[in-house]
Amino acid sequence: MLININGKPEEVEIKLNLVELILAKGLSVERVVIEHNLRIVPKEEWIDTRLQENDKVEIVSFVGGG
Amino acid sequence: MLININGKPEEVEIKLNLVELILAKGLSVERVVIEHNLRIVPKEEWIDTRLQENDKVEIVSFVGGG
Amino acid sequence: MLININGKPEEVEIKLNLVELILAKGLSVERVVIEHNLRIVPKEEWIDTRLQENDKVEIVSFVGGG
Amino acid sequence: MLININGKPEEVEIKLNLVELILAKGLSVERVVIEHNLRIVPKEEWIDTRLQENDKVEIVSFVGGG
Amino acid sequence: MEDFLEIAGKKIGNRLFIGTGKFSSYAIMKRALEVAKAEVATVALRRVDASLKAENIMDYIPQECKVMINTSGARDADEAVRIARLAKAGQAGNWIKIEVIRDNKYLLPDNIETLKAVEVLAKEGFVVFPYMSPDLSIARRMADAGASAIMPLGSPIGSNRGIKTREFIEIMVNEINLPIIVDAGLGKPSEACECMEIGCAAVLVNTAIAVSEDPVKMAKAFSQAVYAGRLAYLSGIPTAGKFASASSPLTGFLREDKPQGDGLASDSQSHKKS
Amino acid sequence: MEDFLEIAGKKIGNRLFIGTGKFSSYAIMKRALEVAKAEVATVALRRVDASLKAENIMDYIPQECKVMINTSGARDADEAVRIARLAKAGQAGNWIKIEVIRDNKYLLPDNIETLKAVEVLAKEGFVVFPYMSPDLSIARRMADAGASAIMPLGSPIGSNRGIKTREFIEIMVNEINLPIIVDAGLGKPSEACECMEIGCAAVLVNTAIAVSEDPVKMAKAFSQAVYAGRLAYLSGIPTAGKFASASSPLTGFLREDKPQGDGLASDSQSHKKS
Amino acid sequence: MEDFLEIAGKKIGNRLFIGTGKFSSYAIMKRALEVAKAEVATVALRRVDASLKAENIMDYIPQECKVMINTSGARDADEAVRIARLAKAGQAGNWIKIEVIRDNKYLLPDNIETLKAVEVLAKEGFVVFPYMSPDLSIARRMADAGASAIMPLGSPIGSNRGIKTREFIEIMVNEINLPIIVDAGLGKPSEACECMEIGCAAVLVNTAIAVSEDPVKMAKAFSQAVYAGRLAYLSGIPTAGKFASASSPLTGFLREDKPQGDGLASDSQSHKKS
Amino acid sequence: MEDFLEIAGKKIGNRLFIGTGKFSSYAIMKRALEVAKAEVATVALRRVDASLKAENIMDYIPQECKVMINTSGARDADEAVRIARLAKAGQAGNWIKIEVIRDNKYLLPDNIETLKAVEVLAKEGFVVFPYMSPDLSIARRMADAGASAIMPLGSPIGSNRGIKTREFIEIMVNEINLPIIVDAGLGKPSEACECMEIGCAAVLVNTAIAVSEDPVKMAKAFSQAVYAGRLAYLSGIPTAGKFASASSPLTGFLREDKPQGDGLASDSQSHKKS
Repeated sequence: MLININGKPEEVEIKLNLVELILAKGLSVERVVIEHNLRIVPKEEWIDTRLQENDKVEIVSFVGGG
Repeated sequence: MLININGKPEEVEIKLNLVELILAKGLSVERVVIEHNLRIVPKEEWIDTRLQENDKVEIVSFVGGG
Repeated sequence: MLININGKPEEVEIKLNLVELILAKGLSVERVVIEHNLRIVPKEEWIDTRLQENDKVEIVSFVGGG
Repeated sequence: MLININGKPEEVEIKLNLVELILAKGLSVERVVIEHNLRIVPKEEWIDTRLQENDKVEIVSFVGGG
Repeated sequence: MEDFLEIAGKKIGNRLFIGTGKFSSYAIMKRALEVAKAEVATVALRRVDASLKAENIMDYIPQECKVMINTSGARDADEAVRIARLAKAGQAGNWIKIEVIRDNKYLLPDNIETLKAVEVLAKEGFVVFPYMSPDLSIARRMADAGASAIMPLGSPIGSNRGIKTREFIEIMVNEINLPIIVDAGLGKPSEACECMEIGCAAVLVNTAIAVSEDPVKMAKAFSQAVYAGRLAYLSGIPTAGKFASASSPLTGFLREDKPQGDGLASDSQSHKKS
Repeated sequence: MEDFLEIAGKKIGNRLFIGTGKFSSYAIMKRALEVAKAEVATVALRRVDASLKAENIMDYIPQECKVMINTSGARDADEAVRIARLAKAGQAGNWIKIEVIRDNKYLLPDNIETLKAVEVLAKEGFVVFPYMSPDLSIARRMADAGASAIMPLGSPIGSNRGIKTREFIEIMVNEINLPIIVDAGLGKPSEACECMEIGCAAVLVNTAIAVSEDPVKMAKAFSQAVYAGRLAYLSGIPTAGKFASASSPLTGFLREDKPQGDGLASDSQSHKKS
Repeated sequence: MEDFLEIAGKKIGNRLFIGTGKFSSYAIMKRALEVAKAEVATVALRRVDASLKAENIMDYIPQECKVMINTSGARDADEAVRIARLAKAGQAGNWIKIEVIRDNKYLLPDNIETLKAVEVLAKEGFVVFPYMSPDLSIARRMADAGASAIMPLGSPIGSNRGIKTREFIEIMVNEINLPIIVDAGLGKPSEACECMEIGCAAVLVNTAIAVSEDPVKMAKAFSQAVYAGRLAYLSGIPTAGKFASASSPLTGFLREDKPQGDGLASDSQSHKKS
Repeated sequence: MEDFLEIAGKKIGNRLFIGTGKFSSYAIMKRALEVAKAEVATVALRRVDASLKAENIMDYIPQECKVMINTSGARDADEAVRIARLAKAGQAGNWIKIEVIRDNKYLLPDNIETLKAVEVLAKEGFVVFPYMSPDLSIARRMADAGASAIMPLGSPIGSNRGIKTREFIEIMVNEINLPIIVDAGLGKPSEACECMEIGCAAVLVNTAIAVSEDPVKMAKAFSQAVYAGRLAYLSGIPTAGKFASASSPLTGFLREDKPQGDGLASDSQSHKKS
């Protein structure tokens, strides 16, 4: 299933939920924020949020900046 | 008849036209521009433009400025 | 006897020594330095230094300065 | 005969006078000034001024400067 | 030398624009414009005041001098537009310096209302010169909206403080493809000259000329200085260096060679830090 | 306008003095002097170098331009005196810029040796122009010793850094009863203009003209700027203020009166600090 | 001394805000924040990059240090709003530095889009700090729109050029009833100190600390300088004068009286211009 | 951090030297010295005035604070030498700031007489600190004559005008192998900080502290600022650049890719000059 993550197309397993997505990418659940189809998803909803073909996902985190 | 000239109420003769107004005020027709009730009046229409009670008239001219 | 103290003529008792001069002027022996006829006089010599007519004495001390 | 010209030793003919020196060096008489053994030599004396062994000669002229 | 600033088809040779306010008389103002050979002069528009002098300022502007009406007094875009239209009706042409000010103390322009006025007036065919606080981003929008030139301020109007916005004016000169004309605050010819050296297309000066002891001479001084700065810009200004660089030759010195260790080099060496 | 700088009986109209070093050719230098209408030019003296061009620089100095020989290369008073005497013997006249430098990096003058040379040369009848680090106390001694003018530096020779000594040059202008001529470091016409505005009698420029891309045009630019600065000085420069001061009239605005509490005044009030 | 800057209920003692970008490691950044005793630090938000270090910057911000998220990367108001909301969802709190930039070369902010973002975010309850080009008129609108402080730039981000906008920042300090925090361009502690002396409420520094040879020591230097400037502002800074004013007493000099006409007074007199 | 300025065997940690003139009382002066933790303070010497306060200033100088006597009032080298010898006889130690002034208006030092006094006093074993107009050449002679440090002025005494001689002080810092201590004219902590950033060894401040509204707080402010400037100097100050340099990362932006020709790059392109 093809979805768009951080501006790039990516092939993922069908019906992946957001927690699974983060773990699959080797990221830490604690330090990222997810926007799913332009809607920010609260962490408690991640497990119930399943991805669909062509979904747009943004995964962001904090970095040094001035 | 009371009209408003340059922001101040002023008593003028009834049915005065704009040329008469300018001359009555001792001004030079050549160097002023008239706005009558927020509409700029071309000089050729002045003679046919008669003032009504409560009209607003702006008479402006050029001065030194930076 | 007339001597010159700090640039001004002043009448003092004959044969005054420097300690007596300082005390007579109500000054503190500890905080002043004396130059007698252009020679700086060490404190231990004050008592033996007697003034003569027309001597020049400078009595200086420290003050705030930048 | 060895003389010193402008800080450098130079071999010249014996009893050369200053006019001859300048011409020998391909210089223009008009545009140079000569100091001979630290004395400035007026142009009219050049022809009578004969160089001796070890003389010091400075030949200078004007150049652009700020 | 052919060097013109061309705006809306007019070729302008003299890059000193002069404001006509504050002169002690129109006659002196006229003389200043003439002596400076000004080609652009700003004029304001006001309600007539019957008690004031009957002279018409337009009679004192030399023929060859283009008039630019400012919208001084306007506190928002609507008022500026209204003034511009009245000026045009008054045969003053369509060159408008847009000046929208809500601040009474520093007379700093309102960039947002100014931009709105640019949008309206440029569409109506006016040749618009927005007077603004230096701001690259809004200047770009002014350009997109149809401004014919940008007039950033050097310092507050009439303050004579010079070009306190230099860094940002330089950026505008480099980035905006319109003439940059420094307006307001220039107090001395050297400051006007400096504006031209950094590549401004022109400067507008009023107070420093009008209130000097000899306005006619001062107008000439500014005019010469602006020309000098323009010439320098066109001549290629060498950059400044940290160290000195001799202007006279470094060889051929008339001096006795001194034994080593005794001369200048070692001397100064001994004072250098290790 | 009659405005001359008079030194040793010579009336000088153009207050830009030009140094002749570093030009790519004497022909270009000549053209620069001509176009700038220079009335004083500095020249150096060096040991002849047979390998160099046979041209005589004196042939390239316009007739009406006074030559001033500098003592560049001198490291002490004796060497400066020697150069001055040679220059005079070479028919270069008796105007001497005394330049004594022991510092190779910043080319800063040695005020004490310079003062000694002034004492000797003034007595011998030379018209001496000491080049010096700005120092009021030593400038006073230069005056007492017979200097005809004082030439403080603006910044290191050839650095093009401008007038970094401004405060002290202003003090010298106010306190010394001799012409103050800023020499060295001026990199742009605006800086030369500024020197004149603060009351300097003249400036001497070399590097900034000679090494620009177009030395002839740049010479003209400096000349115009110096003239502009002088004019401004004579016209009475208004002082700078902290606040703005409108250049257009503050009455007669074309605007509707707004109900109180709704207008600008209260608006801006609400942002002012209590 | 009790001297706090209070914003949105938080009392801030240290008026040096530190940006966390460009440090060679988070460990060094942490040490700099600690040594400077920073109480506010800015942080950015970016798409995760799996290839990068797994460290969480938030673990390196000291507990007592308030985090302010910047919207760097935003090119318009919508993007800034989006970043602010994501930051809040990421538990980074609601302090947002609004930074909207469309200019890649000078990184100058877009004041108009920034103002739009202020309007939206202030209504949503964010504590907003707009980063802007100094402009009094737009700063007033920022205040009306609910900004908690105004962050005018000193010079372009990371340029280390100092406070090139000084005149306009002083005007903002005087006219806007919000804390003025100079952000961007400060390259040296003396410049940060100067900002505080003219009455700014705080400064934000990043590049000058992060890229110095010893960022920890430099953070301390800036912190001390900001404190010094604040103290000076509170102590009443004497104004500068034109002339000298002796710091040692002017009486009681130890000197022989000299006959008139021979002393200093007449000496210096003789050099004064008539 | 171990960072001492060592002069004549004394290790000085606090590089702010404080002058004791002009304070409203010795008690306030003492408090200022204490709060600033001053380690060097200057004091003057005058003829006693029986009518004045009987307090001894020496009782108000903290124990750990080294006293340096200035020769204020001296108009030539002889008078300065006389004052120095009297000070020594008065148990004030042998640290002498040589100050020789003949100019009453700007209080500018006489470098030549000062140099003579340095020669005499250094031979007599005094630790001498000549106060001078910035002049590299004479400073070198001061060093050769045995000065322990050089004290160039920033601007006229008590003028609070700051460091108007910056270029020349930087040159002295680079070229003279002695501590350079800026004395006179510093009006604000930021200026003292700047002196330290360019490598000065210390600064001496009097008027700006003594005449501020709160001298004790101001003394602390200067002390902190001097320390900050020294820290910055030791940390390696990054140089200023012409352009901006982002402090937040330039990758990982949260934004939709826009079709080419529509984005920022081309936008800004369209405004760039061809």
